[in-house]
Amino acid sequence: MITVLLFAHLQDEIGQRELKLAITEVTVKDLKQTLTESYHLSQMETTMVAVNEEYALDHDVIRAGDVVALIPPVSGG
Amino acid sequence: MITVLLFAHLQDEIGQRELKLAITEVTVKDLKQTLTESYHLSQMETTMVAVNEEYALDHDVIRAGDVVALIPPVSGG
Amino acid sequence: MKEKLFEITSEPIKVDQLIKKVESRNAGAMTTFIGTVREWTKGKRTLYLEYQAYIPMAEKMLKTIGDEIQRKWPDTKIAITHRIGRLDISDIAVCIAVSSPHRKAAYEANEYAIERIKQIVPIWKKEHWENGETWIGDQLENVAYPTGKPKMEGDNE
Amino acid sequence: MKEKLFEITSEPIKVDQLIKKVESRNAGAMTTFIGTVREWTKGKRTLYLEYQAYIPMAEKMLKTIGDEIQRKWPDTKIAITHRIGRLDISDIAVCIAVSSPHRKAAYEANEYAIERIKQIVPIWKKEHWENGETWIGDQLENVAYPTGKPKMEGDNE
Repeated sequence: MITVLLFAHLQDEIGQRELKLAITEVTVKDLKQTLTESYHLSQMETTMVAVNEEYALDHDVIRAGDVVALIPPVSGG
Repeated sequence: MITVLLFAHLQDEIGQRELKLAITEVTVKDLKQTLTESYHLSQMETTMVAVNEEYALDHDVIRAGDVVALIPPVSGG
Repeated sequence: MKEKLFEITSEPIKVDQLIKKVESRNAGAMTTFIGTVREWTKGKRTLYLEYQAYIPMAEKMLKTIGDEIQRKWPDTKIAITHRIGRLDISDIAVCIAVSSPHRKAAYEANEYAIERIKQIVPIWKKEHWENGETWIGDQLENVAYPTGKPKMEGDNE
Repeated sequence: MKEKLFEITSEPIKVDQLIKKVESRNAGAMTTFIGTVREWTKGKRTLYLEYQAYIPMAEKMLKTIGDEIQRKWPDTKIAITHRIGRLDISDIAVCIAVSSPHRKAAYEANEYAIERIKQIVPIWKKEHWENGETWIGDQLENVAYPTGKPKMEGDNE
């Protein structure tokens, strides 16, 4: 099981703050693509991914138990 | 009569906060020279003069009634 | 009482408390940056803002910024608090306090911190205008990150 | 109550009060600079400082700096207070608060203000060290002013 946290417009688009996905292992890139297609998420090309609170790269591998967050361009400050 | 205000080390050297001088008219340059010689003031070459709260130049003329201040290099902040 | 130098809060920010966190007998200079909610932006009127954060990661990234600053300006002390939730006009969204023996580093480190916050800290702002609302995207007008993540200090470029 | 934006005081400086003076619904950024009494300078220990000012002229020069800033960064608001008398370690000697719609101007105007204070405002500092005391002269390592006065904006060079 992988937990995916959603923020900002992505949270509004899905209507949920998190998803639980029955996945054992997936790359960051593949997860982004799957989510984009399944949920029709917008602006995913500028959205980053954090795994366990660290920014991750496309080829990084996500494993069961990891907490993933989709991070659209930030606008704090 | 001209009032001369003294600050910082100049005040300590003269032991007074101001002087009253019976002068009717004098240039900034001449006043500095007179004071330097009469009171053995130090560091007068880096000391500026303000007349009525405005910085003045060597050739500016001070007249009776004016308030003159000797301004050593400032060190506020 | 253990106080947090890097904090996300839903309470109003008190500038004096941040200044206290960085006070030092060796400080000759302290700077604060206070980001507030502005009413007008390019002719559009803001009614209020809503900030959302991925809180644990946001605090971790603020701490990362603090570490970067310690390396760049070794004698400084820094504290950052960012508020989330609904903020009205003039409310404080973020406060950065830096102390340093000398003033140059206090200004530079402070400005560095706000720039980095806008790059790497997972916080998002929703503008509520007179006629609508939007999540604000990248305010830095960056294009997509070429490496897939924002630049972290120590990255090879 | 009429509050002074440019003030010399012998009372402790309250940063919050300065921030209040520059608050504005059009401000998106506020910066403060807080100059404090540092204990150690190049291996020498300071016990306390004594500040003296030519008060009316000092307030006038602070106002002059404010006017210069208004011209250079038109949308900013600024307040400056400098304390005089005896100051102990960590006491606040000077506080500068600037508000602005955007952050760049808030940092720049603030730093400009402290630089100008050290050039043109008639305030002097006496250091009381462990073994002696001295009036501190020019901290900017300027040589004598070539024109006989510090550079004022608008001077022909």
